[in-house]
Amino acid sequence: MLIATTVAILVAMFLAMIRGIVGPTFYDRILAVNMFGTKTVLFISLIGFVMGRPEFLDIAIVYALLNFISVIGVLHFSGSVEFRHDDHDNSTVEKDS
Amino acid sequence: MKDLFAVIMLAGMYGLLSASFFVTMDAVDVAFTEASVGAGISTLLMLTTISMTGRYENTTRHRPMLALVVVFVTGSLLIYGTLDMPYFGSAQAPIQLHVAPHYINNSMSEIGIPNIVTSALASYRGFDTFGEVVVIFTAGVAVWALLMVNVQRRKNTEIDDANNSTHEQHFIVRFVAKMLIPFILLFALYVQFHGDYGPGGGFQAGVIFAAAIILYSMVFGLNTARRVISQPIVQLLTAAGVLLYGSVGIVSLLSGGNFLDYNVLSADPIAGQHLGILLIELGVGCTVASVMILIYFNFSGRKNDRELEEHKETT
Amino acid sequence: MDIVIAVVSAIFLLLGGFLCVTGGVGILRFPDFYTRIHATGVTDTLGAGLILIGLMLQVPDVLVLVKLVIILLMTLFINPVATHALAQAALKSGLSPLLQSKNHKGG
Amino acid sequence: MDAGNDWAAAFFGLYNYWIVVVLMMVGFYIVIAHGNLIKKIIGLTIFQTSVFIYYISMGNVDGGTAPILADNISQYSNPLPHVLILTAIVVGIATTALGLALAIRIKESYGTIEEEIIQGMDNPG
Repeated sequence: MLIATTVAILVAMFLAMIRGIVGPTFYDRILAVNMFGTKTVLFISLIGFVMGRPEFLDIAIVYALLNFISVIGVLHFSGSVEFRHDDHDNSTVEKDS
Repeated sequence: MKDLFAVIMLAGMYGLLSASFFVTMDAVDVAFTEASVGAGISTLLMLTTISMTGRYENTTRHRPMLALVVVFVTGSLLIYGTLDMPYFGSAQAPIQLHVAPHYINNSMSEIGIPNIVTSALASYRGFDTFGEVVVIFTAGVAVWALLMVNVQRRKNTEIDDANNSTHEQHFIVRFVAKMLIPFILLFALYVQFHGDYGPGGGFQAGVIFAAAIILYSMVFGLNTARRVISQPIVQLLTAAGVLLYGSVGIVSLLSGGNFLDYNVLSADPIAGQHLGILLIELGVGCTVASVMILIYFNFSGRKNDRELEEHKETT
Repeated sequence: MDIVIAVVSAIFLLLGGFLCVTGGVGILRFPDFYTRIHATGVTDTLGAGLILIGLMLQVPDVLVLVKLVIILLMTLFINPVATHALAQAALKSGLSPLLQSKNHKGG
Repeated sequence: MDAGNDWAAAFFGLYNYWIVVVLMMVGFYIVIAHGNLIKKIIGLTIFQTSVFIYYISMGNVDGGTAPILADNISQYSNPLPHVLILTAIVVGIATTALGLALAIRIKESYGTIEEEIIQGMDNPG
């Protein structure tokens, strides 16, 4: 069961990664990274159980915390001036390509 | 991809992925460090940089064919070189036969802590770690020297908090951040002092501690964070960590042992080792945390300054 | 009793894994940012919660249980907040939701 | 033992190194082919990570677990690469920060971070 769930998580990670690569807008990519981070937390917890050393959940805790920090950080910097100017051009550029 | 923002997001994902890889390779301590560094701090620093240097790459790549040829030749040479390497996971590989068994078998009796990585880091290879800490210290000082914010100008500009803290009106984020920050700090201390028994230690704890401060300064504004933790104190702590590390070495030298030989720190060698490792990890954590905070403060302060200048020019 | 716990744990784990994959498909196939954030925000939190509860049923000692509870609490705290902040930032920056499906082009 | 088996053994024994080589070359290509300084720094971090992966995968032992002593476990992975890489990661972020700081200063004094334009400014004509 643990292995099946781990595989499911890996599939979800892969799908999120595709969205991160394709992601037409800026926010899609942030969403993909956030989801990827959540999946990593789950993956690490599961791997701990699969390998029989579940003491190492500390790493998963760090991930859960830092995931939040990075999303907030990205949003913080996305609010800065240079990004806002660019964002509209970006959406049109991406549609053309 | 011309959009550097997307590149950085993908680099962040790459960091997450490589940390999961480290976990599956049993390198829990490394995964811990990569988790705190790759996923958090490096993404933030790169984002700060591109928010100053512009988001798009302008020129086309020059001479990709030449680069491709060079890369292919080097790559095939390297692959040819790997054919003689010991097979993956083999317990008979040369690397597994020399120093490592000594660490694994004697760590418990000589050092007395279960985490072999910590005992090797702080005790067996204390010299190396000292060198690394000095490198980090130097890098921190260099970044500070490069990006030093003009203090004179900073003093008469108190307005930048308003446009700096974009989450001024963001009540939920502020609330949750306020609840999380003490928890993160507590967790950093746990990682710092539990490093002897589980994954963790000074490097990881330092980065996590710095991440908490960075979160604070992002949510509540840089100047608020500077009021809480003033930059001179951070600068002082940067040096204090290195000095603590070095002075442990000097003390053990003066008490008749070798440099960084903790057996002489206490009557009982094991207790001496415990004390030595605790102090060393404290020094490492101190330096790493304050260097990271210093780097972030300088990057972010530089950005604020530039925005202020642009603001002045437009008005 | 052990078998019951194992079965319940397996059900939780599989359900969580299924939800995660669903979220993954959602983030890939849905037409615009707001539907995608809806797909992932909901399934991420629920799926993570289910998987963590499934793991909690298998823990060997109390410390691991405590750590799992901490992770669960933090997921429940952080995930909705991050999603909320993201959606709000997107709306403020002028990314408008796809209201009428004029251009049916999918993911 | 015929040649096919040898090749299969070599593939399953060495694929970790080949992945490392591929990653390393991707990083290398980014460093030499792109003119944007930020991209160069990202290429360097990819290169760096490939070296980390190389070390860690060398330290892995079949059937071993994480090198933290516990009862009823006898086989551990090699702790030495972990120590080296652990410190290298933190040093890596410090040096990356230094590189980014330099990029910011270059942007301030030249107004661009594209290598070609900077070279054009330095050697006009």
